[in-house]
Amino acid sequence: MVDFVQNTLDGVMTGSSYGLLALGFTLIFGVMRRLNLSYGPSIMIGAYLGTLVYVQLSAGPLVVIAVTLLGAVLAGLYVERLCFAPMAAGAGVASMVSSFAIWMQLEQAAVLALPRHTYPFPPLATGAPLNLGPFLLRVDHLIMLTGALALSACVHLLIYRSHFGLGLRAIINNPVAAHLVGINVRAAIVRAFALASAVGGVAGYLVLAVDQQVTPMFGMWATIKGLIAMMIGGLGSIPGAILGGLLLGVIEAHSQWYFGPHIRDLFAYLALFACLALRPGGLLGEALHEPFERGA
Amino acid sequence: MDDYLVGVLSNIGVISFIALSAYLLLLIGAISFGQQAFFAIGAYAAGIATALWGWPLWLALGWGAAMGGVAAVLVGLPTLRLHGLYFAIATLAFAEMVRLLFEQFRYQVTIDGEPVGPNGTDGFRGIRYIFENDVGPLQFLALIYGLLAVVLAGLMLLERSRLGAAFRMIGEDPTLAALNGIAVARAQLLAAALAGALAGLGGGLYAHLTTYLEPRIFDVMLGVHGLAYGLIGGLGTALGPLIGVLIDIGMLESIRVFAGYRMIIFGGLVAVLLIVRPRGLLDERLVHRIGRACSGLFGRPRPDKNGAERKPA
Amino acid sequence: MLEISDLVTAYGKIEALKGVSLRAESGRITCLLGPNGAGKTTLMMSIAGILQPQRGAIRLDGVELTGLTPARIVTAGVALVPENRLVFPRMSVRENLLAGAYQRKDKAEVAIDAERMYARFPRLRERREQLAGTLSGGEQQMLAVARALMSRPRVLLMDEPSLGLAPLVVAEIFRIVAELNRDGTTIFLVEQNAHMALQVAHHFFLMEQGRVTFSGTPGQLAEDEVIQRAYLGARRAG
Amino acid sequence: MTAIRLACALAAAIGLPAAAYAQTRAKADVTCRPSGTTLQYDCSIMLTNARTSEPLGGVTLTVGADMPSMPMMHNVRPVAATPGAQAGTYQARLTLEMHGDWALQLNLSGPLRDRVVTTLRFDPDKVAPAAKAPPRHKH
Repeated sequence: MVDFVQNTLDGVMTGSSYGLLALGFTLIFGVMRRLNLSYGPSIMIGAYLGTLVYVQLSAGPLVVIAVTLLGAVLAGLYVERLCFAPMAAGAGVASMVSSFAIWMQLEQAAVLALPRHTYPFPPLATGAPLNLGPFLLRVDHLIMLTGALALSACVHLLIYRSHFGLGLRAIINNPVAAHLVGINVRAAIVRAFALASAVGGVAGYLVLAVDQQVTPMFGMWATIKGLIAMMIGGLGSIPGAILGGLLLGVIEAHSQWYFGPHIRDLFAYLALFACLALRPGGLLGEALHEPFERGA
Repeated sequence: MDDYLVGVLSNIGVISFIALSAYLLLLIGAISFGQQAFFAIGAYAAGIATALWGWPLWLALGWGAAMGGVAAVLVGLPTLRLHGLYFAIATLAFAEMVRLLFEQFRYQVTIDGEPVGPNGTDGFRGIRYIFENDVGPLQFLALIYGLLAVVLAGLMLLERSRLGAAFRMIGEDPTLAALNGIAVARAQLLAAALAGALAGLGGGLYAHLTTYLEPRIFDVMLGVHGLAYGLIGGLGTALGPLIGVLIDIGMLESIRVFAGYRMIIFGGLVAVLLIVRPRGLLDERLVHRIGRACSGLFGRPRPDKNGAERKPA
Repeated sequence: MLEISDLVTAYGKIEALKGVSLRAESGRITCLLGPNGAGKTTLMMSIAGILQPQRGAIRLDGVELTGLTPARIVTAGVALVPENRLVFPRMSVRENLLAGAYQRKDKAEVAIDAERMYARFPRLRERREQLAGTLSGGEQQMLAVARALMSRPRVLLMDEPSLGLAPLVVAEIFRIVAELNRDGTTIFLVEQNAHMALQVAHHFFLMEQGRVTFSGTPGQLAEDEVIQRAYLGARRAG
Repeated sequence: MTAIRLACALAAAIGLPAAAYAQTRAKADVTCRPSGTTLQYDCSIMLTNARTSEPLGGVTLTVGADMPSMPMMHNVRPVAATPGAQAGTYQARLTLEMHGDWALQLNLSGPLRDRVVTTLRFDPDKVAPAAKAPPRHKH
C-alpha cells in the first residue's frame, strides 16, 4: 500500500509539469482552434539558450530561468508569425503542417548550435529528500509541483479575472463577435501565444532542472506529453489541462513501477487512445463539433 | 547509375507509398499521424515471411500489405467516427503503441546456426532476400517503381470512379455525403484499409531494400512527414504527394552541400510554401483549371467561362 | 451621420455590393429592406470592418472608416448587433456585457451602464450569472443589443433583429428600437420584416442584388407596393 | 505474445523450405574512434565469412550511415572503404551530422554482394556500441 501512495505522489509530481505543458497547448488551441506542433521545440530553444548561459557564463538559476523563458517566448512568437498569423481562417491543417516544418527547423538549429547529445542544466535543489512518514519526497520534485500549481493558479486568475482574460475568452467563444465588440483579435492572439510560451518555458525549466540535462529529443517529448495531457484533460479547458497532466503522471508512475519504463510509455498512449475512443471531449472539455477546417 | 543515386531513387519510391497512404486518408478528410504504424507492420510481416519462412518476395509483399490493411481496419473501427482532430491524435497514439510493442516483440528462428528475426530494440537484421536470390539494386528499383506505377494507375482510376467521388464528398462534408446515400462508415473503413495496405506494401519494400529494421525507424517523424508530403504537393491528384516527396528528399539530396543546414532551409521553405498555397502546390483548384484547359485543347465542350467561385463559409 | 458612397464589396469574383450609396441621419431610425441575398449583411459586415470593400467609402460624421480594423471602427463609435446575435455562449450575461465595453477604460461608468442595461432589459438581470448560450432566442437578442450599447456607440447597426423570433418577441424588439431612438441613439436597421420596420423607420432604403433601388420615407410608398417591389421584383419599367 | 508466436510457427510450417543460403553471408566487426575534427570518425572494419569466419579480402566496400529516426532523411553519403594491411580489414572515414546513435550500413558490392548493419553511439569523445536502451528521454 505504501508503494501505491508513493507512486501516486511521484506521479503527481511529474504530472504537474505535464499539466503546465498541457496548459500552454490548451491556451493556443483554445484561442485559435489550431494545433501547434512546434510548441515543444520552441520551449527547447529557450532551454538551449538557458543551458548555453549556464555552461558558458555559469549563470545562476534565476538568470537561467529568465533566459529560458525569454527564449521560449521569442521562439513561440517566431512560430506564431510564420505558421499561424499569415494563414487564412480555414487553413487549420496547413498551419499545423507548417508548425511541423518549423519543428524540424528549430530542432536542427538547436543541434547545430550545441552539437553534443546532452548538456547540463542547473539543478533545482540538491538537498536530501524529505521523508514524510514512510514516504520519500524529493525536494526538487516538490518545488516542481508547487511551482506548477502556483503558475496554473496565476494563469487561471489571469484568464478568469483580468481584462486580458475576458478578451481572450471572448475570442475563444466567438472570434467574429470578439471583433465586433472592439477586441484587437490579432494582438490578443499574439499575447496569448507569448503567455503559452512563457508557461511552457517554466514547465521546460522545471522538468530539465529535475533532469539536470537537456537533449534535442526534449522538443518532441514536450510536444507529445503536452498533447496527451491536454487530450485527456479536455480540449481548451484550463482545469482540464492540469488534471490531465496529473492523471498522466500518475498513470506513468504506476505503470513504470509495475512494468518498467518501456511499458510506461505504452500505458500513456493506451490511456490516451482509450480516452479518445470512449470520451473524445476529454474529462473536462466538451467534444469539438465544428469541423477541423481542412483548408481555405 | 552509381549505387548512391539508385539508393536515393529507391528511398523516394519507398517513401512515396507512405505519402500516398496519408494522401488517401486526407481525401476523406481524415488527418492521420499514424501511417508509419502500418508501414512498420508491413515491413516486419514481409521481412519475417522471406527471412524466416522462406516465402517468395511477391507473396511476402502481399502478406505485408494485407497485414497493414487489417491493422488499419482494426484501428479505424473505433476512431474513424471521431472528430478530425481526435482521429489525428488517436492515430498518433496507436502508432506509438505499435512502435513500443515492436520494442518488446521477439520471434527468432535459428537458420544456419544463427538466430534470425526481430529481437526487440536490437532490431531485425538479415532480411537478405535480394542477396540470396541475386536481385540487383537496379532490378529492385524497377520492382519499386513498377509497383508504384500500378498503385498510381489504381489511384487515378479511383479518382474517376464513384468510390473516388464518394471519398471526396466525405472529405468535404460527411453529413452531406450521408444525405446523398453514401455509406460513410463503410467508405471510411475501405479508405483506411486501402491506405493501410499501401503503407504495408511500402513497408515490405523498405524491409527488403535496407535488410535491417528497428522500432525507432517507425516513430512519429515518418508519419508526420508522410502527411506533410500530401499537403505540400497538393491534394488535387495522386501526383501531389509524389511532388511533396520529390521536393523533400530531392531537395535534401540536392542541397547536400549545406549538410548541416538542410532541415533549417527545408523547414522554412515548407512554411513559406504553405502560406502561399495552404492547400499545396497541385491543389483542387489548379487541377480543375488544368482539366478545363486540357479539355479546351482537345476540343471537348468547355463549361461556361467564369465558373462560380465557392463563397467562403 | 453615417454616409456610404458607391461601396463595392466582392467575394472573390462575385460582387455582392455593386456600388451602394446611402445615409443614416443622426438621431433617426434608418431602415434597409430587401430580400435574402440582396447584400444587406455584406453591407453591415463591410461597415463593421469584418469585410474589406474593394471600392467606395464609409464615413461617420466625416471621419473615414473604410479600411480600418473592426476594433478601430468600434472606437470610432459604430456598434453592430450581428445577424443571429453571436453572443458569447460559454460566458455569463454579465461577462457578455463587460466584453461589450472592452475598449472603455472608465470602469465605474461601465458598471453604471451595466445597471442601466439591466433596468432596460429586466430579463437580463434575472439571468445575470447564467451562461449566454442557455438563453432563449429573444433573450439572446436583447443581450446582443445591450452588449452593443455598452460601447456607447454614436450609431447602432442592427442586422435582422427579428430573425427567428416569435411575433410577440419581435414586437418587443421593435418597441425597444423605438425607445432607444427616443433616448437619442441613431439606429441603422436592416430587416426583412417590412411591416414592423416601416412602423418605426423615419427613412428607408430598398435593396436588390447589391443595389439600392429606392430611397424615401414610409409615407411615400404604400406598404404593399414596398413589399411588392422589394420582394416580388417590380418590373424594371414600372 | 504467445498468440503471435503460435501464428508465426503455423505460417512457417506452411511456408516453403527456408531459402538455402547459396550465397556466403558476411559478418563485420566495426570499431570507430574520433578523428580529431568534430563529427568526423575513423572506422576500421573486419569482414569475415559468417559461416567459416575466414577473412573476406578484396571486397569493394562502401560505408553509409543512417540516423535510426527517419533513416531515409538523416543519412550520410556512403564512403568507399580502403582495404587495410591484412586481408579482410578495411578503413573508412565518416563525417556525421549529429552525435548520437547511427546505424552503419556496410554495402559489399565486390565479388560478394551483401549488406551488414551495425548500430554505434557516436559521442564527441568516444564511440561505443549502442546501449541496450535507446537514448530516449529518461522521463
